[in-house]
Amino acid sequence: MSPYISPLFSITMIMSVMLISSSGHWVFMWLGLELGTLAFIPILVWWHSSLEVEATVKYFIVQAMAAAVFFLGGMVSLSGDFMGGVNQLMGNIGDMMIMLAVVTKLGLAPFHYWVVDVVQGLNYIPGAVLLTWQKVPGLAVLTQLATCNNSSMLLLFGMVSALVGGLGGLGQTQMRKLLAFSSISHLGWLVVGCVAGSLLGLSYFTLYVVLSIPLFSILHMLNGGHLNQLRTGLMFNPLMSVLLGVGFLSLGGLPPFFGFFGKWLLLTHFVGQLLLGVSVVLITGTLISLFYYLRVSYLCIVVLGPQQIMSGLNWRKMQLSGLMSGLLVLNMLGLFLVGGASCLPK
Amino acid sequence: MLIMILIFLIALLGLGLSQTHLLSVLLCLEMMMVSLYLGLGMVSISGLHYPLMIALVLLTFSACEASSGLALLVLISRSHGSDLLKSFNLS
Amino acid sequence: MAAVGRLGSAAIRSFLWRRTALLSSVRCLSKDEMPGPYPRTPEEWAAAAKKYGMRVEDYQPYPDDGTGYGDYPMLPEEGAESQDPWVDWDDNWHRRNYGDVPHVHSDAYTRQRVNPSQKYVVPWKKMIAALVGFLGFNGIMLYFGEMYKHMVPVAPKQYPFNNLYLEKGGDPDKAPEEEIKNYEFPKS
Amino acid sequence: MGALISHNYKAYFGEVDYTPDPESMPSFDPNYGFQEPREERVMVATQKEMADARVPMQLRDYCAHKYMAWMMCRRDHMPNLWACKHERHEWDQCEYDDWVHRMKEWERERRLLKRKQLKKSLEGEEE
Amino acid sequence: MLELWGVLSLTSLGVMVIFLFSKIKSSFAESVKYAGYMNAVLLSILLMSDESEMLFLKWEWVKLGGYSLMISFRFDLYTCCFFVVGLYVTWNILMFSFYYMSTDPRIDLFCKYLGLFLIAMLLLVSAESLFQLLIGWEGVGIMSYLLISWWYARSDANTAALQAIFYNRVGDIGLLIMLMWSLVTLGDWSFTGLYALDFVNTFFLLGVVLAAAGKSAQLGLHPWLPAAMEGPTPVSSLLHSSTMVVAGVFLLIRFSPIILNHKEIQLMVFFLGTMTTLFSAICALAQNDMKKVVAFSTASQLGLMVTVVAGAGAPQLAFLHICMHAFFKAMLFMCSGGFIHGLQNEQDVRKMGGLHSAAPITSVCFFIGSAALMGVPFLAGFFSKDPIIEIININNLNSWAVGLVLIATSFTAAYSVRLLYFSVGGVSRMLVLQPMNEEYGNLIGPLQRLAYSSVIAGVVFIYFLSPNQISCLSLPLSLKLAAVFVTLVGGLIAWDVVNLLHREESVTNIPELAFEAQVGFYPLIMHKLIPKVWLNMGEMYQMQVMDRGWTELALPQGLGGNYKIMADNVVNAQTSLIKMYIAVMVMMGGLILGIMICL
Repeated sequence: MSPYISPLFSITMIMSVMLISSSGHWVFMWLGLELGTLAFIPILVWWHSSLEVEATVKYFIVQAMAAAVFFLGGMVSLSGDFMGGVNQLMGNIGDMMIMLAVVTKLGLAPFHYWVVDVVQGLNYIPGAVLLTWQKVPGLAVLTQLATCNNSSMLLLFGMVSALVGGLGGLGQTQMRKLLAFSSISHLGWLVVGCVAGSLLGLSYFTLYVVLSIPLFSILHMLNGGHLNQLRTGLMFNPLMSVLLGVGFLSLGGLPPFFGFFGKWLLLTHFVGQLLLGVSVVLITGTLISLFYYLRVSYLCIVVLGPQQIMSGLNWRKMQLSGLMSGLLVLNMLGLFLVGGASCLPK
Repeated sequence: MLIMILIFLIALLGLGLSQTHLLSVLLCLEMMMVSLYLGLGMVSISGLHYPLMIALVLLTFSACEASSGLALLVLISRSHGSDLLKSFNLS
Repeated sequence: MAAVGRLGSAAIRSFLWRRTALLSSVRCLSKDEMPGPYPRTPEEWAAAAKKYGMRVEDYQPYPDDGTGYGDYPMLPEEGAESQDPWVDWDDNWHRRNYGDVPHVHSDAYTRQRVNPSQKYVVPWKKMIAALVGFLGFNGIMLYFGEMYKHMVPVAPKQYPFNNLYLEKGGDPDKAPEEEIKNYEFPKS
Repeated sequence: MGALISHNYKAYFGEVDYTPDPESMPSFDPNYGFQEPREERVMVATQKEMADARVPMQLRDYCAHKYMAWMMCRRDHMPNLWACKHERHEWDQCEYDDWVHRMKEWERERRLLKRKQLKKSLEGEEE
Repeated sequence: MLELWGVLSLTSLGVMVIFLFSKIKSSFAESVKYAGYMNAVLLSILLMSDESEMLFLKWEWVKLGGYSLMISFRFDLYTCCFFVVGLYVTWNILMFSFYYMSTDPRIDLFCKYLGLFLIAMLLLVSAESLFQLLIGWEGVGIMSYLLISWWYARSDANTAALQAIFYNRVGDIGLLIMLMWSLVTLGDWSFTGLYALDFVNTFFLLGVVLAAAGKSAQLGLHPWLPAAMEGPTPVSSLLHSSTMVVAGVFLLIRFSPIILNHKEIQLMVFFLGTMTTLFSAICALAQNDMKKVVAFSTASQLGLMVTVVAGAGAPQLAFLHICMHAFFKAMLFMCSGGFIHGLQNEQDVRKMGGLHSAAPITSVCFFIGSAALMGVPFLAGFFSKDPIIEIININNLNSWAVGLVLIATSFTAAYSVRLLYFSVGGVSRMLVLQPMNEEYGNLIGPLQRLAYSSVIAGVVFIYFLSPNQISCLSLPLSLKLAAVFVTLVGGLIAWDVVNLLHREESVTNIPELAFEAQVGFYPLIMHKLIPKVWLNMGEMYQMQVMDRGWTELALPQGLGGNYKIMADNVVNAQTSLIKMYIAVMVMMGGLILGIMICL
């Protein structure tokens, strides 16, 4: 596909997000969601490889179904509001349907199956867009929907996704699947954060984006689809590999890094709002997920792969490394900011 | 209204349970969209008029969706050689 | 930034080279030399005894009570310090020969550390009895001594001003409870 | 030393009944058994004087004025302390007298206790 | 004027610290000497002056919230006297160590360690707040560790140093208890604040007792003191005379106004002191190592000091005994160091004998020191020990404790006489051709100086220091002579002990003497039997409960296995068939909606 057309799609995606966040009516939200999906599909099939096409088909089916359910939910609630003959129950069911549709679009836990397959089929850059930017519309809807009626359900989804994200990644050797599970786990935190306070969810989402974009970029550069391929990273491209390991540690939420402070920020608020059981489940899920983060970090930082005499450093890719290391250093420095923010009065 | 919801649900179940071809999946999606369109019409019959405008929007977007779905159908039959859903298991 | 990255990778790389050299010097026991599971049948018993170079009748593993020693033989508890120093040992410092099966706790039973087989002239029970007896006897006697105090045949010392009421921190506004007066003896 | 041992022996074995208890010592009326009322012991130094001279608490007894005099002498003749041997001796003598006084008090108490017990036993015999 | 005095005294300390960095090893010793002289002059000025006997120098150091940490020094009679005594003794010990350690390649460092040791002790003594006390206290502890393990290649020295630091750590817990308690309840660490309290906390006082017992090697925490003999002799000399061990007694003296208000704690300290003095005296009776006898005599004297602080309520006497003890104990150690050095590091008294002809000056000094230790009239020890015995005799105290103190005093004479008999007197039992020689200025000089002071220090101190407690001059003759009498009895006992020990068998083989020779079996039981019990128990729990239980069965195999099953379920759901996904999602959504409707 011609690269000159990509601005069209990206601008459309940005437009869709702006549409959603500025709209107050479900039809425009639906509109924004559809717009985002339709604009993203050409980007997904950029290289026309069979894996990509398959992933795009899966993504399309799920998103279209979710959009239809979304519209149905909206219509049900509309008719409930309007007709009044259908009782109040219908209105609740409409809200619920909308929520389920959005949850499906986001890929939260019981509806998460498509995320893993789609991410596995994609390259790292579209995958990163899928796991970060494409979440914004859904989250924008979700924050507006997180009313008292649905909040307990959302909390449940959040807990289940933290657990599923942790458990699913345990045996994974595919880097992209692992990242997908990691994103599911983080999404659990994020949704609970949205319920606890929309600003919390937003800040945690920002943190996740800041953490994962460099990771995806580095992985794109190292071109490691399998965990085994990371072992040689330390020899070929040591700085990048170490930064990758540190980034994964940060993603896992180990204390000196940025990721920990996001989780800490959320946890202080959860505990402040007496969401104790939820916090325990979230922490358990994260603890399980820490296993595979540590495994990746171990492969990146500690294990020295087989060496060849002639293999030197791959200096050609070092131009971008400045940016990446800058971002990761920013991660590390950001901990002061977040640490300070968590000390602010709530 | 309820009949419309029933049609939607049948389409949804058809989508989930008994499909072998991507084409029929697309057909089910189209059926869902059409049922929604019908539903909008019913709502507007009840005296509310702005859903009619929404119906236009819905129609436009369902057409877009259907066209991109068909494009994907072409792509996948070119890359996989068929449109059987069971063969979509490369990843 | 690129320069920083280059420097950083060079530093990490040099560190890694040194560490690989360190790691390669570690030697492990082979699989056959490691202790195996607890021998159940007589054949396993005999095989285990052979593995440790012992006769079957001498070989006695630790009881299988969960301590996890497996088939390691239960050797007599002898510290290196009480071994004969005049024997021509292969290893004179540790006082053991090549191929001797070491005790499970042989790292603790070296010279200058624990010696479980040390012989004492006075047995332990006597030692404890002596120490506890000394302390206990004196403690009991101190208790009795507190009952029967050392008695000096003099009256308590007399102090003026109501036994120094003010000086000992009494309340100046309140009078002492009873006025204490001390009297002379008449001169004979 | 031998005297002490004998005293201890008497206190706990020989004369248990009429050995005074040092904790509650003057248990009789001070003038009991005297023809004329006893004179009160004279304290020369005043409280303010002792406080100003910072006499240690244990030494603020009936010899405090002599102690203060000795201390004054010490201060005046500091390197040559032999000059104060007279004052020192006076203070020592006073403390010695105080000790004797304490012994006398003890003996008086002991004898009065013994007499009390004797009287009690005589009464018991009469009955 | 007195402020000037305090500042000058501290300045002398500062000059010492500066000379600590000097390359020339003798310059530090000289600085210690002149600091001692200067402090002596200052002390005499203090005694002559009519002004207050107490002086505080205070600077605000840190201000934390409402609490300000002060650097404050307390210069009263105790501090001043101790400065003089400590500096004088340390100067002599430094000179002695030039002789004793002359072949040591690191003698400069050694002298610096000794100097730091002294400075830490002087800081401790002049501290006015508990925090400064802590600095001095820990400084003394760490320097003792470094000095005892000076010959670190010897495992015995390492063990001894570790013992010292461990036992002192137990005592330090007491000091930390004091610090924490006073910070929490009082918000202040100064002594004046603590003295002004109108209530006394048992917890705080238990901390005081624990700290003092750990530092001063009272019974229960005593084994490090004889073990510390593994260090070089100058170290033992400094450790036992003017630094380290008297720190605990000094702490008790500082807190005696509080302790004497609390009957139970007072009784406890009294019993602790008496038991220590008796126990150490008994242990000293049968030791064959020359330095160990002296070490146990130190422990015994420390017990006596503690006894008199708490029992008789006369901290002044305890302080007097500290000063006197510093002189003759330093000299005793230096004499034994001279003997040991001359006999090619032979410490066993059974292999000495007849040294009076080989080393006459050292022998004479040894005799003077022992006599002063025994309390022979009109030597230094007499002037402090005799009042102690008397004041214990004329108070209505625990009769058994009084008896114990008297017995221990007689034992002092017994082991001193025995030591003298074995080393100085009798026939020579040493190896032939020992190059025994005492013609070293650095050996003879310090010995003579300390010998003179051992003779006259008592008179001088009694002469110049005003009495703060009831004079004991007015006693019956029998009581007056009690101390001398028991000393004589002890000396007679010594002959018997000598006869008993003068056999060919090893002392440990005589069962009735094993208790004494094996130091009451205390180190054996405490360092071998009890750790063995604990280690066996630890092995059982570590092997069975931890290794095989928690870290294997429960967590990796139990919990980990469960997680594996769950992870398998989650991953097996990823069939990669979009039809299945949609079916599951639709059913899940229907289920959730159904639940919502039913609810």
